[in-house]
Amino acid sequence: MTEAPKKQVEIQYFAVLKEQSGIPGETIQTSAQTLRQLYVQLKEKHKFGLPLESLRVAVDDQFRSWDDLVEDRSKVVLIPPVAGG
Amino acid sequence: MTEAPKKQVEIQYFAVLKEQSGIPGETIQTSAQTLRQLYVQLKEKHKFGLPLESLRVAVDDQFRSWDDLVEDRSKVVLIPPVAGG
Amino acid sequence: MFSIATESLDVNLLRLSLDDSRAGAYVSFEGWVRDHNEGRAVTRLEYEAHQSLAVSEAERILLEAKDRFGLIAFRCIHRVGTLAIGELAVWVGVTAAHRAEAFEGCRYIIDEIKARLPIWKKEHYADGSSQWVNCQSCSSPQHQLAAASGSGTP
Amino acid sequence: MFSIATESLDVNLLRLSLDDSRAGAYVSFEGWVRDHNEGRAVTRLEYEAHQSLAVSEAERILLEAKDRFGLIAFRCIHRVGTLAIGELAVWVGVTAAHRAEAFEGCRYIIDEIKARLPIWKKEHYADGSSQWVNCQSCSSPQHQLAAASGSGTP
Repeated sequence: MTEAPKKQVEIQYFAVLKEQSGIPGETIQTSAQTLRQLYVQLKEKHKFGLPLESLRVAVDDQFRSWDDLVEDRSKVVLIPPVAGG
Repeated sequence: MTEAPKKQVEIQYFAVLKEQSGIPGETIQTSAQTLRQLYVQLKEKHKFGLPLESLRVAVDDQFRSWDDLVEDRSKVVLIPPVAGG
Repeated sequence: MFSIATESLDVNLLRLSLDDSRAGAYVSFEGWVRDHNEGRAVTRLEYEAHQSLAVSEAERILLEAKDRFGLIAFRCIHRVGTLAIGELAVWVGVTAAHRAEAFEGCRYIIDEIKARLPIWKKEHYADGSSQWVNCQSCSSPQHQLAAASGSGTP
Repeated sequence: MFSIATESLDVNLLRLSLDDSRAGAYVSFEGWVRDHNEGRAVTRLEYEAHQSLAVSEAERILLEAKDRFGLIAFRCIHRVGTLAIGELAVWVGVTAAHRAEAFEGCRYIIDEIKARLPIWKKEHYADGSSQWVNCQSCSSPQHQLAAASGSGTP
């Protein structure tokens, strides 16, 4: 099995994820194939407490499934539990 | 059976009853014993179309039963079907 | 808590009067005079009320709503007189800690106000005729006879 | 239809924007910052939103409500930033021909707004601490370890 080619992804962090990472976002090179794998890497890197099940994810302003593939030069938003109103 | 003593009652008419009687109210002498009998008399006198079942009645600012007795010098309000709001 | 108004209402003042730092939810209902009812074009409404009976019954309704839904603040105002299309006929405002209670309390109040208050509404139609609402059986016997020969329900 | 505001809202202007002669019922909901939550004294709130995602999801919600309840007009505004006790955090206003649709439509909108929009709320408490709402499991593993030795649910 060969190493997957790296993709460039822009991540945005909100609320508790912004606090825990200490940054509003970052642009990274990743070998993650799915959004699920991407979150596992970011969780490890920033010591995020949130399990994946409690998050939603959006790519380029559309809500997406964790099994969707990571696309090169996409904008990924990690969405912790919401509480509007 | 002797004739019941007459009582003096002030009647107030609203909405359709005011239109059909042509007056906002009147003070009458009545031999009616119950409020039910009183309405039967007034219905006859003013040719009211409304059956008693579709009306409510109040005496001295309290909702009352049609079987309640007519009291001397009381104020009776006949309440046709309501439609607030 | 409840009042009957002969002039147009200042909704903003009414809303501000319910201000409370314990309240997390505010729900208001307004009844507006609309330009049609049951397929007929309406040009204006006329409201008539029995003032003292309406006030005492409305205050009973508001206290029932307070008890059932734990409302923090609540208020209701009903207009009387002639109202044009678009005018505000009735206003209900409530607050509660949470939204479920506020919605249910506000709905309870307007439902009961409409069903129980001695207030009457006459619709005036574009064709020049008029009718007391909810009063299909109100016409005098002569009128009922005339109506029975038509197609409408008596 | 939906917008995010960084300044306080003029409810009166919002309400007037829904004016329509076909409408017989207007229902509005306001979420106010209250001075307590789950037994703790709250001093202020902080709201954060993902602007573009929140707007597109809210417009979906509003159109769902329009279709389901036959609303005539509808609008929603959500505040972001730091809000003091008593301030207006979210406003929803709808109109319909009749009151049942207006109440149900307004309730649907605020329920879905709260559940689906990428908006986050941080509560600041009188004791100086703070917490992201609905985020009991948000703390990092070290914090979870600390919490597990206490009495609170993780």
